[in-house]
Amino acid sequence: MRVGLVIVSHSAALAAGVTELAAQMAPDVRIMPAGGTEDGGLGTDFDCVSAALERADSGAGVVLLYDLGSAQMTAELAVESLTTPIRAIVADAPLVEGAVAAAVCAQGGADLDAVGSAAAMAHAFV
Amino acid sequence: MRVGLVIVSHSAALAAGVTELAAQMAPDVRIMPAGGTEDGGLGTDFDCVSAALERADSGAGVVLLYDLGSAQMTAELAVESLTTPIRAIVADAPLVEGAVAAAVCAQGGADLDAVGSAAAMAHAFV
Amino acid sequence: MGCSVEEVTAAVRVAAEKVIEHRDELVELDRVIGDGDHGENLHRGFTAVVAKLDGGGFDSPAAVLKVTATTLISTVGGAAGPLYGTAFLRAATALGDVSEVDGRMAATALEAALEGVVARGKAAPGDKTMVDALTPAVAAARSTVDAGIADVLMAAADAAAAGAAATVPLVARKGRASYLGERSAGHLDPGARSTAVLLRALADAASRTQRQ
Amino acid sequence: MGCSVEEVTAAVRVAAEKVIEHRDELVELDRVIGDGDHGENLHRGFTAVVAKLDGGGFDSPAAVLKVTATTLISTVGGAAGPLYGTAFLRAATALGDVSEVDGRMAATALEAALEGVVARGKAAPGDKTMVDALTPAVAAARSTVDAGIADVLMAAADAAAAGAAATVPLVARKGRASYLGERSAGHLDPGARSTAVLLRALADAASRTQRQ
Ligand SMILES: Nc1ncnc2c1ncn2[C@@H]1O[C@H](COP(=O)(O)OP(=O)(O)O)[C@@H](O)[C@H]1O
Ligand SMILES: Nc1ncnc2c1ncn2[C@@H]1O[C@H](COP(=O)(O)OP(=O)(O)O)[C@@H](O)[C@H]1O
Ligand SMILES: [Mg+2]
Ligand SMILES: [Mg+2]
Ligand SMILES: [Mg+2]
Ligand SMILES: [Mg+2]
Repeated sequence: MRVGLVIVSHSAALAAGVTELAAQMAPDVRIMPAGGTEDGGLGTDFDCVSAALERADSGAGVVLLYDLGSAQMTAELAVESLTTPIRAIVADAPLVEGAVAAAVCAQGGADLDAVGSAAAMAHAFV
Repeated sequence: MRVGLVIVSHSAALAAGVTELAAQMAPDVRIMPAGGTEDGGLGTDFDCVSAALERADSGAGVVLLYDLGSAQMTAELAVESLTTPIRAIVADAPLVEGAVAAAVCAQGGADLDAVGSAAAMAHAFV
Repeated sequence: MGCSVEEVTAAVRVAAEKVIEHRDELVELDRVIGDGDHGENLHRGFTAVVAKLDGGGFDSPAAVLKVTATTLISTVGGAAGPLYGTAFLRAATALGDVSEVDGRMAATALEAALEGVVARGKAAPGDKTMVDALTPAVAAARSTVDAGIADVLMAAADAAAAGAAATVPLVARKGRASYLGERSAGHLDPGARSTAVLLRALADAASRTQRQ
Repeated sequence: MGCSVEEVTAAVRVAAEKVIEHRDELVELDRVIGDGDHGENLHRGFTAVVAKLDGGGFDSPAAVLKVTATTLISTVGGAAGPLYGTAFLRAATALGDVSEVDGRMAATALEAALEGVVARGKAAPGDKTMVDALTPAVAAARSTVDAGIADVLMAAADAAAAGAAATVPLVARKGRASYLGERSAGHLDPGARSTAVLLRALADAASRTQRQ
């Protein structure tokens, strides 16, 4: 039971790419992409984010990361609109760097707050 | 003649996604994705980055952004290995946020240093 | 005298029509300081709202606003989705289960809508967003509160129009336009404009039904 | 007495063979504190190097190291690409146009390689990277500098092996493993290990040709 991640992006490709990058070092973490609009355009899809949020949870909670401000608002609204009792936080973090750091942290079995902090403190490493 | 961008990533999808997101607000900026290995795997491809760097330049210089440390090293090596006189800088910036900020800045006609700074100072806006 | 559930439904339909009419204008405004989709976003969202209203079965003004909210949230796809969605949601909650919306309630609902937008987007007045249209609209509604709903909404619409126009010189500090920095000055904010369009439509609809 | 261009070519071939032999071990090490591709990366890179060497036509030891560098840069695909690429490039530059590499030159080339890796990756000793193998290797080579190239490289290889082993308790501060923080302690660094493998292979090759 590990903390899961949702990657909220305006672009389906971007969400998928962040997911595959983060999954590389976190094979046991549920990382769910939620990118693009229903018709494949650029934008965020609330229902897609909500569904990803449900799927990312395995009981330990979910950290959501976003690309731009409107994706952040969609993510926050999805968390507020939850009907099932999932613990979820929207991380104020750089998307790619935060996702990789959070994924590695979640892989190590850290709890929700620790994974959220790992995202928020992320920066590019060499 | 605007400053161009190269998006260096381990993932082809990620580079393509960042490119489409950044291009949304910067229709006249050359933004070149350079993601993944030649065989479609996760990793960086030096020759692909070098080619993208050439294509991104229209005379005003190029800012390169990267996802992880090894992509940064590949980007820096590509810049050092240039045989044509392109002015290029590798920005120490969050990839997605930096790319959008840099693209908008370049669209406005800013010079190389300004576009690099826009990337470096980028964070997620609401 | 206030607006019944049928009248509120009719008013939202007029709002949808007007926003759809202004599609190209909103696209153009957003193209200049954003990503050019605001008109499309609202077109898509309000088209879906109309389809939902066609389904009928709403037993209170709040129910109409609530379905408007959830539909916008699910279909708009841009910042305006969570923002207007939260606005309509908070307005619905503020109305509770009343069966008629009077001027005072309309002002209260508008104020709740503004609070929702601010809670969602964290924009302050002067940041060049829809908040710059909605804030003076709420103030105007509040100071007309003892009049009928048509007058309250008319005052709000007038104030929103002025507030939207006043976004032109501002430098954006929230939303995509903030990426432009100083370059965002000199242009009307698309979201402030759509707020003004929406409020004008609601006011017009209320005037018509209240005059009958 | 030193290594001719043919002997340097042969030594790089042996290094390639050994790295390819250690593919699975390097993959496994990288799986634990990285993304599990270090063995594959080097396998791909050195297989390409061997193909280039098969083409022949190298007129100096530096030319052999240079083609090794550019091939690794183009084919490795991970951090090891730019790092080993820069190392071989700097070593090639350090050798200049000499036709035989003696012990002193080998030490100088190794030192240039280390400087290249540090310039490229900004890692310091103790960061749990290949620098922790290469740094003691350079020191050992320098202190054996008056011996023949075989002895210099053997000293370097011994020191690299010890340096690699000493990465086990370290917490990574550079490269992917740094994402793991404290969890990176207790594991051998894959890049330090591959550096030790490479140097051992070069030393063995030099011993064989120098003994003849
Ligand atoms: N944080 C915010 N707070 C209030 N309003 C905002 C905020 N962000 C954006 N807006 C409003 O949303 C409008 C843009 O909406 P839209 O084009 O639909 O979204 P997007 O920017 O995601 O494409 C802006 O003109 C602005 O009025
Ligand atoms: N900044 C750096 N400086 C020195 N060595 C580094 C650096 N980053 C990574 N390394 C080395 O590279 C090795 C990993 O190589 P590899 O797996 O090929 O690359 P990647 O991490 O991109 O998958 C690490 O074990 C470490 O020794
Ligand atoms: Mg827009
Ligand atoms: Mg948009
Ligand atoms: Mg690796
Ligand atoms: Mg790798």
